[in-house]
Amino acid sequence: MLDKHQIAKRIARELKDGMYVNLGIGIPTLVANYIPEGIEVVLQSENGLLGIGPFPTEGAVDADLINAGKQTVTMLPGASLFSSADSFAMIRGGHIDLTILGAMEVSEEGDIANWKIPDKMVKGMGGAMDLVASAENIIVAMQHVNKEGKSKLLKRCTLPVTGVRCVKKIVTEMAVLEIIPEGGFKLLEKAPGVTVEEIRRSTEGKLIFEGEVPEMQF
Amino acid sequence: MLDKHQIAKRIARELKDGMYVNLGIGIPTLVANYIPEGIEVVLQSENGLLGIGPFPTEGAVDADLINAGKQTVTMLPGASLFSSADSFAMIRGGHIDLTILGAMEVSEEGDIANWKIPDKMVKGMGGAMDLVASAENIIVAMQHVNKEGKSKLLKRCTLPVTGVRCVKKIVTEMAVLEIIPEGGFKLLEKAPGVTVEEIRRSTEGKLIFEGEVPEMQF
Amino acid sequence: MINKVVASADAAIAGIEDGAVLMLGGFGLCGIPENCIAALLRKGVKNLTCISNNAGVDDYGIGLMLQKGQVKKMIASYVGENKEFERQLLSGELEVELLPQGTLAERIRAGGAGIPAFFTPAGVGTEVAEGKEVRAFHGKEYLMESWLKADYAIVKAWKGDTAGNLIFRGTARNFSPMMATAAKITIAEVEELVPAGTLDPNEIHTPGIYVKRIFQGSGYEKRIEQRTISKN
Amino acid sequence: MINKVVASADAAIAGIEDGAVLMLGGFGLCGIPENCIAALLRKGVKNLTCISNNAGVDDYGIGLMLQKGQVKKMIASYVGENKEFERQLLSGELEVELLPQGTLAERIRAGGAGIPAFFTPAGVGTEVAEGKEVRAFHGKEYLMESWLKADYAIVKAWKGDTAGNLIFRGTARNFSPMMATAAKITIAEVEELVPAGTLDPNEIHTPGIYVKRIFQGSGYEKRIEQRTISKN
Repeated sequence: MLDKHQIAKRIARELKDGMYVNLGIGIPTLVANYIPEGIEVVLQSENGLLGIGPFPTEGAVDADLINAGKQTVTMLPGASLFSSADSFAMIRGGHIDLTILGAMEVSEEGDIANWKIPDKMVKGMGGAMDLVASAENIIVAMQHVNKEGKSKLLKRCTLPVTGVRCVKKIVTEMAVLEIIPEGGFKLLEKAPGVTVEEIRRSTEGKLIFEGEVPEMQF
Repeated sequence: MLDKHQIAKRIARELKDGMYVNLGIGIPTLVANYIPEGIEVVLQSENGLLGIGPFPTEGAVDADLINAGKQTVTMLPGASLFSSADSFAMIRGGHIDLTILGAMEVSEEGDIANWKIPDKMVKGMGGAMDLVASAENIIVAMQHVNKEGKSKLLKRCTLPVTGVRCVKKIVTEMAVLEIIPEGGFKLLEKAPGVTVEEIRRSTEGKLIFEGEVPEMQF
Repeated sequence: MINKVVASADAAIAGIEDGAVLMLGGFGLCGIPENCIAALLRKGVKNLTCISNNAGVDDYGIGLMLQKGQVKKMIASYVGENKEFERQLLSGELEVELLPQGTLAERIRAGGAGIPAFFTPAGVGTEVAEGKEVRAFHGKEYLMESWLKADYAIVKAWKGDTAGNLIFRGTARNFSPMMATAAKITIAEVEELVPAGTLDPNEIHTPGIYVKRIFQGSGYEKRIEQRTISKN
Repeated sequence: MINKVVASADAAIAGIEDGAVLMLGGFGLCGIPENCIAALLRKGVKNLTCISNNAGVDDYGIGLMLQKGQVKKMIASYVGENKEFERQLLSGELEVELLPQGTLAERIRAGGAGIPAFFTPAGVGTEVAEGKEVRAFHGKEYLMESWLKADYAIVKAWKGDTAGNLIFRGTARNFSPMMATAAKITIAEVEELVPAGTLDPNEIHTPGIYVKRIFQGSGYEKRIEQRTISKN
């Protein structure tokens, strides 16, 4: 089983040189720590910044410079600033090459739910609906099962969805999976020490695999 | 009969302190020369400039600074620059208080034609259609009759229209007229030395006047 | 150039009455109009509809207006940092309309730009689509969304001039430039107010035409929600 | 930051083939990409669709491409300064689509912003409305207009950096920022090319994400159409 840092590290291997990437709150933010050697990507924050740098040192904290998670950040040389309308024009227009975000549920059709638990959580969708509706390439970072041990990879989402037929790939503590066009979770890789049978039991939606499933590489 | 400078001078009396104004090409551009004492207006150019100043002196000519008529201009202190999309957002959003433009024909309903003579002139509409469709307050500066002596203030436009039911006021070499909501040219003022009968003969559309029509003041 | 300067935050918010629809700039607490919010608290106007990406935190920003019961309705995209908000919502004291963040930004831009409606893919197939026209273009489905306007927009900028031109700083820009275009009356508070002609026209984010009242604010706290630090 | 620099105008326009759809920045001759236009003339590509507010003048700008018969179709708002244009149009050699200037600007913005359609009042009741959906909002009629995209956008900026960030100057900005967002490949020529990190992020008009290729142009003529001078 992977911890959240290992999930982030595995996702980081999906990055290709020259990509513009939007990282959601939570595990996706950690991906920035594992960008492979020789790969240069530019991180976008939907509150209006392209070219996010590392968190600031104590002396360099600037209240006017935060990411979408409201964390203080810095800018890399070559960064640019813009309004929220321009930021979502960038997102909606398909200019971001890769979007990585968390989820509460994903369906075998690629639907995603990550913004609302009726009568329980009313935080709002923030930019998630725009991101999932616009991005060509969406990777979800999530736990395979919830705290009660129930699968979060479902036939159909039970929670209100954030977007439909949009997720392309999922990385969990157990596996890397791809949503295939006909519907279904295609098992691409298993985490070290995890069996296909364990993954099958933790996946409520249709799990598809052929032959020997390779182990994840980092 | 007024010359074009006098038309511009009469229109300038419509300016109120604090107005943002878009001036079209031709006579409207001349209005800037007659802004009354104590009145401050800000001129917008739809190619992306707010706060147009006078034409530059020989040494101050800047090829990167032109108005919508492609004339070299200067900027006043407090000017701002923006893109064409932002400029027409400003226009379409109704932020310009007054638009002054030329016309080939105006109908008694307030329709305006000023962009095309079929099979003869194919220059294009430029920003005119956006301006007339968006502005709350449009004044047309034009000749009352064309070169063949035919009225340009018509029941209906004969040329392809630029916009419908949009013109509020017209200033010609003969008169100041208002388009009334029920349709018709209400004669507000006559030019010095011009009779109501002369104006009536030069106006094909319905001309409305009551009692003594005052003479224009400058 | 036309002078837009008013003396104070209290003068700037003059005319805002009970029931007004306000847009307030800021993302989280970043770039919020601190001085005007304080003035609104002093004035005590009620039944406000507030359009803002977030609702502040419990003890700061719009959260303070919620505490005082001044807000009737909130239009936002994310309100997760605010317990009092959640309580008022669940108890039915507060109306709330949650919108995708990009839809919120674009609806406000459309309000200022004279575009009554546009199509966006955000929210297709979700609760957000309920009651909205769905239309396919080039094989993909989109929702029709309408413009959003307000009686007053209240924004905070870094620098401003007496003609109302504004320059924002860092990610404190966020929703403010669009909001400034979408209200009948736009109020700007700035950290530094300079004479018209001081700012480079090429660097202005919000042209003065959009700003009706401007003043230099003071005592900016600029509270940080997530102070996140690198070790080295 | 990702390096977008190419060696020359000829390298920048590599891949532009016969039949391509191009957007070209500029208002009149102000802000046109002089170096790239010269390279397109050298390359001699044909059957181009050019989207640009104007069509240059007879002996400069896009007018030179018209002279060489490289343009099949022109999408513009005003073409009044160009006799050769008028001749080709009347003789049927050239297709032309004339659009209201604000509609042209907004359709290009929409193309870059993922908005397939929007409503604008410009053109209601005119020839421009033919075949278009008309809809009333709040008692006023609007036309539905669709996004506009291109294979290549070619823009000229004042300053640019190696990451593709652009700053325009004066009214030479015009259509270029929107065009840069609306093409598969955006090419920028700049008067001054600087290392990434040199430009103030707060002053950038076009973020580098939109620019695929950038180079420093040379020999800018910046021809003026209407040199208008004050006496004093």
